[in-house]
Amino acid sequence: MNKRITIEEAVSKIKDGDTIMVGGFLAVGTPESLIDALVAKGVKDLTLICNDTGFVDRGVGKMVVNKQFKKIIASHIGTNRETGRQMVEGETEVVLVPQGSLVEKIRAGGNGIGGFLVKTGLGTEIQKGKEVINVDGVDYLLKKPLRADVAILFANKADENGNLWYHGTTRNFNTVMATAADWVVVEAEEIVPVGAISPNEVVVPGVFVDNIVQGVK
Amino acid sequence: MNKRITIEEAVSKIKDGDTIMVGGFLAVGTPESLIDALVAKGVKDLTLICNDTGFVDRGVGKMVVNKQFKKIIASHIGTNRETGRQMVEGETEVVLVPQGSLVEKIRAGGNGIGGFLVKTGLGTEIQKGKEVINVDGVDYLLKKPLRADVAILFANKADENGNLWYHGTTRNFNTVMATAADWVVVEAEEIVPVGAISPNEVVVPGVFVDNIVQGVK
Amino acid sequence: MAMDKQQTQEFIAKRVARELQHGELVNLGIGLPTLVANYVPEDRNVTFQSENGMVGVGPAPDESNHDAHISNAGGMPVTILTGGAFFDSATSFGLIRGGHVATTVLGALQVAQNGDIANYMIPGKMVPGMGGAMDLTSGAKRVIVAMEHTVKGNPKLLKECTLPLTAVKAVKLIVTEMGVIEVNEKGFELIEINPEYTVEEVQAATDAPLHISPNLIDMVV
Amino acid sequence: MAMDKQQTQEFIAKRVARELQHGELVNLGIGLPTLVANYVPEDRNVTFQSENGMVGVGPAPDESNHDAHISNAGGMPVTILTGGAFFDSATSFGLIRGGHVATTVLGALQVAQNGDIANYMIPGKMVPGMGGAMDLTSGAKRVIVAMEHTVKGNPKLLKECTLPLTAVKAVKLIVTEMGVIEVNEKGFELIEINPEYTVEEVQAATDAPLHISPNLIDMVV
Repeated sequence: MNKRITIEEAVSKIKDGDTIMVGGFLAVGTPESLIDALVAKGVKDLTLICNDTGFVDRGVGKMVVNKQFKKIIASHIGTNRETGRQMVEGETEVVLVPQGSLVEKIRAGGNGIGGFLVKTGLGTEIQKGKEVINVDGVDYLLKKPLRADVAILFANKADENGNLWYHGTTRNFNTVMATAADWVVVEAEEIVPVGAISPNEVVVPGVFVDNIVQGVK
Repeated sequence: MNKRITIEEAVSKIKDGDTIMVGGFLAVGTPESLIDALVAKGVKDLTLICNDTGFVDRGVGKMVVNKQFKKIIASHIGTNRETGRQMVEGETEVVLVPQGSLVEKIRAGGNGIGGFLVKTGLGTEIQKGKEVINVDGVDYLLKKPLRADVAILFANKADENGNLWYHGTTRNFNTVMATAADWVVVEAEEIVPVGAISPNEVVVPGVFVDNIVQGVK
Repeated sequence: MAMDKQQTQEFIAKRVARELQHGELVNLGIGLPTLVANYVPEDRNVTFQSENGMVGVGPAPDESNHDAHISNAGGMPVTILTGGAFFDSATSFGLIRGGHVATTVLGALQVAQNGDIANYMIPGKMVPGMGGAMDLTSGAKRVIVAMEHTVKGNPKLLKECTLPLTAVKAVKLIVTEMGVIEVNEKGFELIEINPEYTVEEVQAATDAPLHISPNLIDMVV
Repeated sequence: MAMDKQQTQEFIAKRVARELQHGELVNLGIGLPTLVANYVPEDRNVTFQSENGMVGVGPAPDESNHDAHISNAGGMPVTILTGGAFFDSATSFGLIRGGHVATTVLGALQVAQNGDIANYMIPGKMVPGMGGAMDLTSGAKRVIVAMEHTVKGNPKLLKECTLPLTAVKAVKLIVTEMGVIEVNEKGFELIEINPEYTVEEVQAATDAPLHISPNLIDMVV
């Protein structure tokens, strides 16, 4: 099954109001070509789930500057002053989630885990509105799963079957987000024929991936 | 840091009464040389955490036949008639855990997750003694983490730093158990110098592994 | 019936294979369900998962090609097809519980008219453990039971299961040598019948009311 | 003090480096803590993690060696040492929360005498988000704060934090340009002092009682 589509076909599937996961960590391992196409399309009122909001001119930050999000769920927004401005001025709702809980909430959403318990955030403002569950004498916060309508992800290499391979620190949230959205599209630096990635070296099995696009160099 | 030790040094660290995790799935991806050495040593009253109890003459089943376990936590014991006999005759306590919950309980134990919620086993005998937690109108069972004193694992290849590489279906429980024991020793088919496994191809980072041994061919 | 045990199993497996859709990820239980892989219609690209850690399960290898490190969830040697991938058990059950497995085909000891399934133990007699069956029955989007209609002449399709359950209200479709039964709000609904049997014979072999579909057709394999 | 800002930071980083033990996995926060990597004693093999997905973090690359796909948690280009490994964020925080990270070195806005730490926001002024700091402070076995003793002359070591907390009772050791302070059942205990300061000066710069260790020694970097 050749899962390759064009960037135009990919962005045509993303609608106003969607919840969208975007891979990447401070714009490393981010699907820049898909982001550029979404900026051009101007789809809006999106809810973003991403580790951070990148920079004003790099990563998902370009969509923040273009005011495409009504809500942002992230662990860090400090590298993009526009996110902070929109939050302070009430233009965009920002929900900050500790990074380890954020990635685990996404994993839960994609792996049939209805919730999980961690100590992270106990006794802090993060605890507000969350259930405290005691297991064998120890308190934990109950964290709930996150899913999205769409995930736009990056891979260094993808085969036509959607198997993904990564180099360096580009995996970050990409591998986990691949499990947690109704439709998953991956922008690959390089698309290779099926069989070119050994089954031992596949990082994300193609069964998690709906479509792939070739990134623009 | 060269983490290589001998099989004799490895088994000397395992004591009567320990809780021990053993990698492998129906004796594929099992540390057979370490098991043979533990059979020879005769360490006893162990609590076993393993997907299954292998066969009477293969995998961890050899230790079952040698009556080294006082308790067995597994998802399947049907391929080793000795386990069933010991259970029926009250010689060994057997706790059956659904396979997906078992591996996730081990992951929780190794990854700082205090518990997690799944639908698996709802309304079945598995529910007995477990807390039912309702999240946004849906019922789940709360599953608790599992840890061990010792994990004995298999890898197709290990470097002297403990980085592990796998071929085929040998990963199974090995990769997750590497995170969840106080002391982790890995039997490698092949030990290679540090650097021989690319950082992109490492399946289990050496930081999870305390020692490695060379398997006996 | 001229069918012997092997023919019966192949007949059921062939019919189940027609249920698998193009592009689906499918998990086959051990025993009869494993045979389903042999009969997938040629125009459908179906990917098989083995819960011990692979997608793209291929046929058993020749003796000469045998790799001791590639096996299926029954511990039997298999091959991996081009485009497949290996992973660990945590990822494998993430696939299963996370709804990425479209269909699982399993055997059963008993199925109740509300979809309850019992297939992992007979107390005091056979306690092999549930392995991955509880995760598969509660996680896969569609649970198909493939089994002989009766065991030693006794019905396996019941009003209520008497054995310990594997999952509650999980089964959507049952394929036996007698017919194809949908499990829906009515209970058991016979939607296809093996022309070798009458509706009365199927009902007699079923210990719960059998609703007959207004669109009942002959079973085609 | 003749030390300018950079010298102060290097002084603190050098002292922190001596806390790292042979064989440890260590996570360094951005800013001052990053400098610690430059001063690890030569006889100690310390492995550095970056929570965006690697162990074996090496120094920044030359311009000619720059790989845009290898960066640290601050987004800066780094290299990977032989024997290191890349992984995803789920594995990375499994390392952190699971107690596999022996030591984390972080900066702070405030530390309280019970070990509470505030380092991720100043309401209405600076709200960058906690990133990985909450996981690191609640997950690492030992949390060391590396920071200047005061900010604009105001104490950062307090009876109670007034800013939103990053974690409760998390900090075990504080290293500043004035000294080394253990956080234990007594509260703040000064165990080493920079000979450039008197105990009275350190107390004056600290807004909570400072217990003086009976074994107080001069700070050696």
